[in-house]
Amino acid sequence: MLSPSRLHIPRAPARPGEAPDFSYLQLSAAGAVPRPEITVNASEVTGLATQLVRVLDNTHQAVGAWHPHLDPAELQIGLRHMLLTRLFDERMQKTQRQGRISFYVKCTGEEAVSVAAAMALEPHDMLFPAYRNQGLQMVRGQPLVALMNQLLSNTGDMCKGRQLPVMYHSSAARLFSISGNLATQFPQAVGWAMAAAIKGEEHIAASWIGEGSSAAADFHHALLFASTYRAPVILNVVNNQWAISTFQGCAAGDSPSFAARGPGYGIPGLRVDGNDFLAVYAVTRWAAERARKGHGATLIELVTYRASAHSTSDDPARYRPRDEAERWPLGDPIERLKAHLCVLGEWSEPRHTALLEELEAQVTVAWKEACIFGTLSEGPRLDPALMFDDVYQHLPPHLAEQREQLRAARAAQGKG
Amino acid sequence: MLSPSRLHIPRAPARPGEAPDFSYLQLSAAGAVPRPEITVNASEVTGLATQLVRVLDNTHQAVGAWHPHLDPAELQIGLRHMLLTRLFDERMQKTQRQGRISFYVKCTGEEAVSVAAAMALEPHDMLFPAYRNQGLQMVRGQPLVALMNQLLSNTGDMCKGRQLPVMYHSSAARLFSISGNLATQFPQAVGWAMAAAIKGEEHIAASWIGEGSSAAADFHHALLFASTYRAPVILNVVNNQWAISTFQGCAAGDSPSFAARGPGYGIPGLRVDGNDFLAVYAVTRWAAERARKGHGATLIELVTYRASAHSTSDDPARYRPRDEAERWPLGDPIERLKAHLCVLGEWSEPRHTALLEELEAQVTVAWKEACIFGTLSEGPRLDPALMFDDVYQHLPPHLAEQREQLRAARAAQGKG
Amino acid sequence: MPQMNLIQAINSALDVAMTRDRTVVVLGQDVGYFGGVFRATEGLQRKFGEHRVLDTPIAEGGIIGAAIGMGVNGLRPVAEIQFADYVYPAYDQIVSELARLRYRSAGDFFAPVTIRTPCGGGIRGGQTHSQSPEAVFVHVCGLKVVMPSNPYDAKGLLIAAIEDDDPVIFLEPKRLYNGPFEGNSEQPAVPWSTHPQGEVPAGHYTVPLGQARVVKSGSALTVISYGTMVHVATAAARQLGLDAEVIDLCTLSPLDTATLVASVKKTGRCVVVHEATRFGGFGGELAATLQEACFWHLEAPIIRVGGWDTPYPHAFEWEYFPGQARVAAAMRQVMEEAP
Amino acid sequence: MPQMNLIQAINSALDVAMTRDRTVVVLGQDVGYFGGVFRATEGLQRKFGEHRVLDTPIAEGGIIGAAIGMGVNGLRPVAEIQFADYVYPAYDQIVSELARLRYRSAGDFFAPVTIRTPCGGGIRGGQTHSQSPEAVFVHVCGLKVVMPSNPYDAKGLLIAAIEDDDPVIFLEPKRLYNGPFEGNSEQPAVPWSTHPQGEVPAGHYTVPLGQARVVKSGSALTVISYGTMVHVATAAARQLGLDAEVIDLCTLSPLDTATLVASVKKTGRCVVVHEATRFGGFGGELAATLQEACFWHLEAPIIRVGGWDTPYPHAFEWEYFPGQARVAAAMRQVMEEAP
Ligand SMILES: Cc1ncc(C[n+]2csc(CCOP(=O)(O)OP(=O)(O)O)c2C)c(N)n1
Ligand SMILES: Cc1ncc(C[n+]2csc(CCOP(=O)(O)OP(=O)(O)O)c2C)c(N)n1
Ligand SMILES: [Mg+2]
Ligand SMILES: [Mg+2]
Repeated sequence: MLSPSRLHIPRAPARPGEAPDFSYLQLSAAGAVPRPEITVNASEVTGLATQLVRVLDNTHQAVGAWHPHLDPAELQIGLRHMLLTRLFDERMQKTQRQGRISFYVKCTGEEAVSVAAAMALEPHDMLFPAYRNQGLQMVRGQPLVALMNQLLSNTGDMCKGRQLPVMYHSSAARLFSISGNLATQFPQAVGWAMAAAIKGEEHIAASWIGEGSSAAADFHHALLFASTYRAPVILNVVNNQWAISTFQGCAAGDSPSFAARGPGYGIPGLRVDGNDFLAVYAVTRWAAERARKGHGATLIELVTYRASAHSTSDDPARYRPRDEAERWPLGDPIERLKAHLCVLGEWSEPRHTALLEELEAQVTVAWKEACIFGTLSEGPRLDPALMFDDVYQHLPPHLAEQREQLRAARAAQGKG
Repeated sequence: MLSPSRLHIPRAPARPGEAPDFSYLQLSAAGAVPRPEITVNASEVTGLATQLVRVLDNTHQAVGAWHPHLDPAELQIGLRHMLLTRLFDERMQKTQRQGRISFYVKCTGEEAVSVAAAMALEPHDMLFPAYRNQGLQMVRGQPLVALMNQLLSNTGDMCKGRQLPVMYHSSAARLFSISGNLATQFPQAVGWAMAAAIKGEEHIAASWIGEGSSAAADFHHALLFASTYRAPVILNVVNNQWAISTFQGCAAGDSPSFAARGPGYGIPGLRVDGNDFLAVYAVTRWAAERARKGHGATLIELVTYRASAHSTSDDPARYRPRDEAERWPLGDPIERLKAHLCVLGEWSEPRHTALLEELEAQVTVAWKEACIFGTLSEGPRLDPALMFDDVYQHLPPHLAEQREQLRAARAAQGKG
Repeated sequence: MPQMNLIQAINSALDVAMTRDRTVVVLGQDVGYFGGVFRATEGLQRKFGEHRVLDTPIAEGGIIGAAIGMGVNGLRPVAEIQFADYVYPAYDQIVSELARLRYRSAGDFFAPVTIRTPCGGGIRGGQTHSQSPEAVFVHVCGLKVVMPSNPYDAKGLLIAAIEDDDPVIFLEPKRLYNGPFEGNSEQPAVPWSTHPQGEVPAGHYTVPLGQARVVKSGSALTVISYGTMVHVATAAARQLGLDAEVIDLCTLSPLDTATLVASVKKTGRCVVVHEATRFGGFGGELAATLQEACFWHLEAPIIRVGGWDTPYPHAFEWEYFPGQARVAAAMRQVMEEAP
Repeated sequence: MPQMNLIQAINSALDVAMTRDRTVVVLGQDVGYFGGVFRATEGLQRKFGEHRVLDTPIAEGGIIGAAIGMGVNGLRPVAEIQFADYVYPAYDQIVSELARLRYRSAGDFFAPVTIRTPCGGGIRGGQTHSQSPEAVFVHVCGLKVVMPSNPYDAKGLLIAAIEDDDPVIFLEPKRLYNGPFEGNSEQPAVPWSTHPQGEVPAGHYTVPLGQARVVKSGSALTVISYGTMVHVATAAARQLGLDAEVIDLCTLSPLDTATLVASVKKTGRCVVVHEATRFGGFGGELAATLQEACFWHLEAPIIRVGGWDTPYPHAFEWEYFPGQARVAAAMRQVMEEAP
């Protein structure tokens, strides 16, 4: 190896100590991107994969063909869900710092991605979330106490203590069980959608993964099967610019965008401002109608920014400029929707403050209630013998025996 | 399930008893497709993924920007390699029918795909073939006897009896070991190319998979890693319309083409007439130069037709019209190159007949020689104790012990 | 009663299951129009339509990922992996998702997926068409692992697997597709029509999962096996004139330990036989469990016979395969062993 | 001699290997600029450059596929899989390709790839950050499988693995990264700096692959273990005041059977301990082999202790973990067992 390397190495535009640099981001003006018919072929709309669908302009007005013309009441609900998501995140992060829960993942700055999408879908549509989509849980009305109980692995935990915090699920609310293995839910969502079509139902599926996770084989499998069977599914890639310490360019390579992967499979790829509630809503709605009417899948790239750490185990100051979040050019989804509502005359600072107080109180009350079910260190605990349930539908002999061994051992130690 | 299914099912255009139908094939006229600079960006040449690069026109003249202007002597060598490949295939198929080898795979109708590509590459470039690329072995000068010995798993077998027939390899000739697992060689070729770049070498890698195999996760991994590191590699998808009984549309879904998967990764995708020796040569050369000069990978779809059965275990009459091969609109690669050479005045029927005879004799001589090393049923056999070698670099104790057990057991049976 | 070979029994099981339950769907490479490279799904697409018998792209991971989603949405998918050697691209979806879904969601979600795949050697398939990967599945809790040794069991077990709400890996010893095989490739092939277990009821029945079957009771030693090796082991015992108790596991996981323990306690001697490579194979679990449970009854060490710890070589298939001679040698050893 | 924890020892091994041999390259998720989520590759990219320490996309199959190609082209890749729980997407490339390349090409090609990955529980990682998947690798011939239990061995074994021309799966028990762990999470954590095996030479040395280590010789019983459980088992024996011979396998495959057999023949009693789920786990292979080889020396059945046969549950981590109490109970049992 005498010659110097000729390998191309993708580089983050800025690392700690350097000035944030978002010049790589291709932006479109609000209202600039056309809205095609839902019957369109992927190859006719390749431009949508590199443009950026935006509805809210710099003066906080909604403009252009993608303007979804939502009722202000709807927008207020959206704002409420996003605010609740953020407050919930902040409070749960604090409880982790206090050692009350073992781990947490915030979605700060990405609230619109989940909230607007869930609101654009029907209650019977099935959602296959990643670990950073808590907005879906909020829109689908999951009780805060239920979510907190899961975070606490306490006696009220829907997962019976088996999953890391944030790995929620609810078959009743059509929220699929979240996996710790990245991207696995993508082809599963496609399979679910195929089954809906086979059964002749109109329900569709939607799934979310991070841009880093789009590197997984499951991403390819999902697009391929969705294309082959024109599955009624929406495949969302949340491009929050970072996958732990790795910049989005590592998974993108020389791709024009993540949405651009779609057309190669015959699937329209749309790139949307993920911090623009109205744009996310409109694009999701378009894709949902398309799927529901039998025109197949859509790949949506939601351009946003992970404003917080990757998780409570992470310190982003080690790999990106401290002020990068502040310099993110697409702003904050909550601030932007709030400003829009204010411009519409449908919102005000006092109402905002009141809502904040109401939601904070709601979170506080819920936390107190959840703690009654136990925390990591205090209060009641689930029976450890529960660990043997649900490996199979019926307990097989060897697990019954192991359960007995555990019980006996605990009894010998004066526990249980 | 009261409602009828709404699932889309991809359908082969014709099944047994129906008339062959190739109307789905998008063809371009010879010479019609422009030839861009090798420095081009994938997004500037998306059209190349749906057009079809062709050089030989209906009058057997070479035309257009992709005309590689090869020396007639070169073309004659190409014709020789293709003919040898075909004769070899036919003879080996016969030996299988006679029970002399256990299995065989022909590449009839697809000879140009391998032969022209290998001729367009440099001897130090590393090739990662699939099981239907015997033309690569021919161009790289693998002795027929060596190939036959492998097919026979005999005492001269380069694989020491371990691999199914056709799973050749040669590190000296830079032909990677062929795997029975589809598509696994694709990301390996990318890794090899990355290593070449890291070492500062100019060598490039090339790999081939079938269009059916492009569904594998490895296809995605290969494109992704090639894109991220701009690996000097050529990724070939041989679209011979069939994957055993499954029509190409199953793996394509709604994709405009297999080449069209490239641009989504920022990799130019070129679609080429795989039965046009000159076109395959030209496109490969373009991609090789591009890779060698540091501009990254190219995805090439070679449009061809699997004129024979999938393998000696297959009967295509069960799933496609009997006369489909005859109706294939892109003709036969050998006939087309021969006609071109004749038009150039560089070839003739008598010369062709003479060459055929020479090559047949060559195959016959080689077969006789190979049989001296043993066949399935006759002649010398490899020592079965060889099966314990090369599991590891050095024989570990448990395998030494098992080898002893085998030897003792065989001795007890009066064998070995 | 109809005579069926093992392929026809599989085909009949699918037919019966699909007829009874409209949520049963079949998917896999070449399973639709063509009816499968081994013909296991022949005629099903014609009968049940293209929407219930799906040809898939060649992406094992995608097949199982999609099957899981289908299972979650109320279907009962039966996925075919064309050869067990090609199941590994789906290993992540199987291990991380299919096996764990019920557990991680505390029973709120599950996917009743059955994965059928031909395994084992003896058809000159070389190292990529001969593998027996059961060991890498039995270790995964949440999965059930089944391997039949004859047409009757194959049909009954497959119907039971499809009707089971847990995921099942259903391994079909392809060497047995056409007839029983006692390990001697030079003997003329025997069809299932000459064998009592080739008599297979036309309609619905199940062979319950989780139960081993005593193929032949005996008192001299216990021989534990499954799949192809059941026939080889039975023949080896016969050849030696030993009064062996031969047990066919049928279901490898969850294991019917009670039947095995009872037998070994009775005979005091045990040979475990499988075709997979021995090191780290399922035989280890069996021998380890039985020496622990039956230690004071054992009159000789438990001996395992398996494929050599190498890939399955094309040219040396019959030297690799743990045939009658190797199994008989092990039986002789446990019968003779003394301190 | 420098004091290192297990992470620093791994880091030092990589540093030494990369310094001595320019063909050694490191690749994996977050291993470059960031230095790895466990900091194992910290400083390497700064020192050896972006072309030898590559951040990769999140595609384990792609990482190993590319590493194989690099290995074939003369490099010596060390790939990190961020958690052993995420190795399954690469299982096909590992099993079908990496393990078999030398064999199928009769030695003409090989890829000297080392795959490092943190395994095991005890860090509240829940079911997807706690697995010990060694059993699904030891069964794959062609692979070497290594698991160190302390910084000294970790460095020496990792250098040996990198220098070895065979592919090595190098499993790092993450619970041991910062200090030895005897199984009691309520005891204050002890750092490696208080432990003799935390003394690690700064420069090059190897601990040869394929050799087990007698941690403590003894005559009452043999305890066979690896990784975290070596410490738990040692502590359990100490607690019981038993003169146990404790063996740390270090390399699981190829296995140093001779050392194990010699010990069990000497002591006549044996307990096998691992953290992975027991059913189908590596303990089966160990117990099966030893009962066969040492049958006439055994005074009690060999007992296996492992994780329960369930996924690793977040809330019940310490009830799941085979801690001192369970190991001690097994030891007591083999000491007391009588017909
Ligand atoms: C298969 C797999 N590989 C690796 C990991 C470890 N891991 C967890 S999160 C993460 C980064 C994911 O980034 P991205 O997909 O962009 O999602 P984001 O965290 O930004 O929302 C990684 C590598 C994992 N969970 N699963
Ligand atoms: C991973 C894997 N899955 C399935 C198979 C079985 N198989 C062998 S060839 C083949 C069809 C391949 O078709 P294609 O890629 O189009 O190549 P062609 O045979 O047409 O050249 C299949 C499914 C395999 N060898 N490997
Ligand atoms: Mg991200
Ligand atoms: Mg093909």
